[in-house]
Amino acid sequence: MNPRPDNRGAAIDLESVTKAYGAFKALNGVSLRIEPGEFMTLLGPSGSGKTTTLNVIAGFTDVTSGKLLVGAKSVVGVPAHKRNIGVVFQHYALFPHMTVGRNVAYPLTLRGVEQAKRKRRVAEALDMVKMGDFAHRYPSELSGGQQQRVALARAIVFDPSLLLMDEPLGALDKKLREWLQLEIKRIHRELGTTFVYVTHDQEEALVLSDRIAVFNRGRIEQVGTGRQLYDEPATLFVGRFIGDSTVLRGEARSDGTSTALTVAGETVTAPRRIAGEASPVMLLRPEKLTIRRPGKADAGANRLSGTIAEAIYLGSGSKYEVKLGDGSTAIVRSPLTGESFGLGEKVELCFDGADAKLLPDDCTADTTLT
Amino acid sequence: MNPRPDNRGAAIDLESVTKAYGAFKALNGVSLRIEPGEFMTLLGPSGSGKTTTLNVIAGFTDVTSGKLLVGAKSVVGVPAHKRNIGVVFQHYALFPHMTVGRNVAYPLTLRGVEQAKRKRRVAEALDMVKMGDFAHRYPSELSGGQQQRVALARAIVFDPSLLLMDEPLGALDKKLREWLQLEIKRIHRELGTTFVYVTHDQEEALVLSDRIAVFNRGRIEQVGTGRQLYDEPATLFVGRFIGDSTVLRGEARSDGTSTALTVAGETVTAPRRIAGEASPVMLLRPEKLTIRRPGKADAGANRLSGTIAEAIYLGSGSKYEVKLGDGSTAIVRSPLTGESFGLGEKVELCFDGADAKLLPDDCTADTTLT
Amino acid sequence: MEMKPLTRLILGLVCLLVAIWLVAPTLVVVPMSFNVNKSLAFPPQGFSWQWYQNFATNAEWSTSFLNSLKVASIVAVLATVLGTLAAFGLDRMKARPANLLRMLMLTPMVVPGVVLAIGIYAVYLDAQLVGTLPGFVLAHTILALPFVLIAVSANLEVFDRRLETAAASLGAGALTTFRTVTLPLILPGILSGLLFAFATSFDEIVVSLFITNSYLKTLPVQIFSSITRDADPTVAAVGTILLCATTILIGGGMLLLGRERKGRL
Amino acid sequence: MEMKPLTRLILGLVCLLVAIWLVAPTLVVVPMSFNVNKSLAFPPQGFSWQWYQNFATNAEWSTSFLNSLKVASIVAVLATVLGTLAAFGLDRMKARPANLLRMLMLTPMVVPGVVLAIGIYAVYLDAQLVGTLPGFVLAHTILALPFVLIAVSANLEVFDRRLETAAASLGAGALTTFRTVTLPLILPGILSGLLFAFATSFDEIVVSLFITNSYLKTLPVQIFSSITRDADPTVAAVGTILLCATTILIGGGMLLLGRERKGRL
Repeated sequence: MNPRPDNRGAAIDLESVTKAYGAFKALNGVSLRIEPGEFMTLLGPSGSGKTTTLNVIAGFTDVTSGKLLVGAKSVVGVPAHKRNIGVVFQHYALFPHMTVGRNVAYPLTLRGVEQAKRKRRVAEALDMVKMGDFAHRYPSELSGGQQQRVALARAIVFDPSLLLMDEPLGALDKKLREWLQLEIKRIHRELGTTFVYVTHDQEEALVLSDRIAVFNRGRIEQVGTGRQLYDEPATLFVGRFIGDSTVLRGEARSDGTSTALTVAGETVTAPRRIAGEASPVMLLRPEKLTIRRPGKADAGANRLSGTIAEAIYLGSGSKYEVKLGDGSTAIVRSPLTGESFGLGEKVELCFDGADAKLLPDDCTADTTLT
Repeated sequence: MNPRPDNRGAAIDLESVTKAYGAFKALNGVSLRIEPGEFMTLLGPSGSGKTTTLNVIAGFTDVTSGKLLVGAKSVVGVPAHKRNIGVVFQHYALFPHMTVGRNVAYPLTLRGVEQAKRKRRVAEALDMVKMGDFAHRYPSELSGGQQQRVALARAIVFDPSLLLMDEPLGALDKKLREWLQLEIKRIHRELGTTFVYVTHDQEEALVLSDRIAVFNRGRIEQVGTGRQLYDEPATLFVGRFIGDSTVLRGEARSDGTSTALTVAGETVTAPRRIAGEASPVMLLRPEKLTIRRPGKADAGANRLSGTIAEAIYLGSGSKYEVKLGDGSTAIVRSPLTGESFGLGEKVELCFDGADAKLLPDDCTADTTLT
Repeated sequence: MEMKPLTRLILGLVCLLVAIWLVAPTLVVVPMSFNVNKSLAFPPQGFSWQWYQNFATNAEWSTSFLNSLKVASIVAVLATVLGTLAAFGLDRMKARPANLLRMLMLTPMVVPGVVLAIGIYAVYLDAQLVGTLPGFVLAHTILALPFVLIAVSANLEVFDRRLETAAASLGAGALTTFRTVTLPLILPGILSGLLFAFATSFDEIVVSLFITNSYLKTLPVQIFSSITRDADPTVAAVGTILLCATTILIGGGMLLLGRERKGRL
Repeated sequence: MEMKPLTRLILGLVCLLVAIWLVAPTLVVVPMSFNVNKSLAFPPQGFSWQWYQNFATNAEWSTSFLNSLKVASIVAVLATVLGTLAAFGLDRMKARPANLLRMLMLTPMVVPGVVLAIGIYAVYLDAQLVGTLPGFVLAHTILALPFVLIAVSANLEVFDRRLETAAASLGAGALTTFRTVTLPLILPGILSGLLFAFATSFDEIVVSLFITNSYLKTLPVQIFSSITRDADPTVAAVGTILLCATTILIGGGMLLLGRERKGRL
């Protein structure tokens, strides 16, 4: 990272922030420290509290209890228009009666910046989002991606030390989204401002963020880098929400150092145990599983027998869905160089017990599809 | 595949089909053979002619010239309601004033199927899409995914030998889309009917199809399995549309057996040449490129020097964007076990000349983003 | 972003006062119709049904009531049939001529009543339609038809024509598609147009005042002649009846137009 | 799915005939105003400006024209101010009371003109407002205010309140936000409400006929008294003027409401 030294981002501290609507708690004791200049993503399903957190930081929503510090100063009770925080909305929110140039100049006009300086800074901001040629257009003449870039320019032109983005790419199609993700990464590097980004798309979170806070039902389940969340999920919810995963459930027995799980008559072991009473499940990443034809396995490794239920060619590799003895489905990714298997073929799944994460079971982690 | 023997799908033949609107040719000499029971996907950007092709097969649009055979019989001039082809639309198109059950019974009622048999077949069709419990609901009481499943049941209940689907999952969110893709694959296997599926999403096409026809500006650029299109694209457009790719452009020299390309002063060679006058470009898949620190390369291999412009952690691996000497960007996927590189680091990209596809240049293949 | 409480309070009060002011003159009519004295003065004295009895027994009143009923019934049917056909035609036409024709058909709603009345009166003088049933029917249909057009068009606009394509793919020909898909879905619009058309004719007074004569009077015309003669509270009784009928008709029409079209008909 | 050509043709013809029928009585008025003979018979004879001259010189006509102008101007301002405030209040209110109040405020559009006229007449008898300027203004405002409410509400409905949130995030307080974002975006609705209100009052006849007397007549009332006296083509000239004025006002209002709000104001 290469931050502009004159404009380091602000740190943010949320301490036990709760926001209640009657009996419903949209936020239930959220604590989070965001470092100056960090790119922090708030990730979670809809209704998990991620947008409420953003609204609390922006000042659009009051907190019911808890502390909120921006740059070490409490901002509880400070109205939104006095917080000096840039916000980018999913719906662009450009003023339709003003040109692109006047939209971007708006926050500077409010701050009484003199005309020559205003002009220069508007041009700089538009150049940064590559919209320098569009200053005289009206928002309705621009595509969605262009409008969002203008909205971004408007949110950074007054040099806020903190930029909030609420699913800014949610309304755009996939190719454009991927390209703008890289643009946002670049702008974050060039500005050095603290970015707080809300999304429900785990891939987007992985691409963009320094760290990710995973929200679920008004609480933060885990905060960490993408790699930490993928490799060491703290809860089953995080493990299932980030990336593909296979969850093994069965009768569990633990001794001092290892845990054995019996899935439909076959027993697998992991060299660890979890604390507490909860019945443990094993979570496995698709790369950690290998498929082979039955009978060839060596005695020591963990194996489970199953049937190929779906084989999907993905260009860069293949993905298999394997139906296990207890009816659950395992997901395996295998490189193109490996063997290939046909639908309905009986196979064995092998994995190293050390690659299995032991987590307490949580039936709400499986999202229902309708 | 396990087709029901009493209901094999119909074959479809399009021969030089052209559809002109004034001077604009929506279809410009499209020829395509679809085998009985095949899952064929028509893939392409919007306006490429894929939906027009589907409308021509369904009978919603007349052809300007060319032949169209369904099950070896010409259907040119046959109105849509006499073709006996099932169609699933992106917008569901359920009748809002009828219950789910009456919607699905509609094509049977029109065909004078007697009540007892009608009831049984409606129940079967709804069971197949897992909507058996919803027969008495109205469409407005269902979610988008449920409505589309009902629409699917309605399109298969009268046993058409051909099912057309026009971006049926386009209006649904990602998780649901992925799940319904697998449901559609299952139903295709169970029915044995010919499926023709229109989409602009290359991943969806790879997941679903037996074969894919890639459309571009009213023509078919290539027909083949997903693997053929990924590994052996016939044109630069196909190579760029399916999967990630790096395109090397430069001064080319060919001798009888190999082609050398000079990119910003560095020369790479591929042991092949292309016919004709067109200036060749090299297309490389992200898995075929390896990154390493400069100076360690052995003399023989192809190398290009560049700078890491973006490093993206993807859970199952990492993706690097490397800025090359001529300003273009190479995309490299590397497994998590490999070395990692920092932003701005000088690196070398190596590849085996045999992995580079030589294709004629086509500047329209780069989609512009706005 | 919420408003300050004081701003909210003031705006709320303005709303309430305006609403009372706008409704008051309508509601004043009801108590007056039960007045004991033969006077239109407000507030009324006592309670009596006598003016309703007068309405029922006095030949002048009951004839004009029957006239209004007859005219409005014919107008409702005529306007609904023609208006529905026109709405269909406009829906399936190219956008440019359709917009022009639609504008022309809506003129009777925009043109001042007096201007329309002058024109109709002038034509009727020659055609000897003044004071005749066909005269009233033709004139009122001009005023009622735009309402049918609007109601049916509103329904056609939300009607998803892609449903017709879907029906074709399922095996339905053009006529079957119309009968099983299109008609059931736009029926609420047609029915509400019928109610609006009836109410429009039943309440019409401006044009009626110009083309009336002693042989044929509608109810609103009779009210006007009565009030210019003396302050007979029978007009209040008739007004109350008109008010109730209109409320039921227009209310029903609105309900039909606005209802979710998910249920069966 | 296209219709059969014959069906299209028949529907197209119906549309055309209906359109002609609905527009004809309005357009008849214009040629009649240039008639040479003192007769309202159609078709008119020759060409002359005499009835326009009569309108300009005859005190009875010009006084009533000035009266209409005076009443309509005051009504337009009053209805616009109150209607805009009310529309704002309803927009920022909870849905349930807002819907109730909105329904109440729209009653004057639905209630039959005669019923409203009876109510207003009865109240004015006591309050001695019959034939007075305040009487006309108050009565016409009742009829004009719903139009302002509808125009401004339509604009507020498409106004994206999230823009106010965005303005706040950029540093604008409540008043600045209203001045720089909200007001410019709903101004077209307010202006079109103003035009509708003016047109409504200027064209009003039913209530005016009830509350008029020989001291104060508006233009439409004068037309009615004139036509019941003799067939003076001056009414056609006045009708033409009313028609043009209304077309301009309502057309302008529609344009303002419908225009894309992308350009500057």
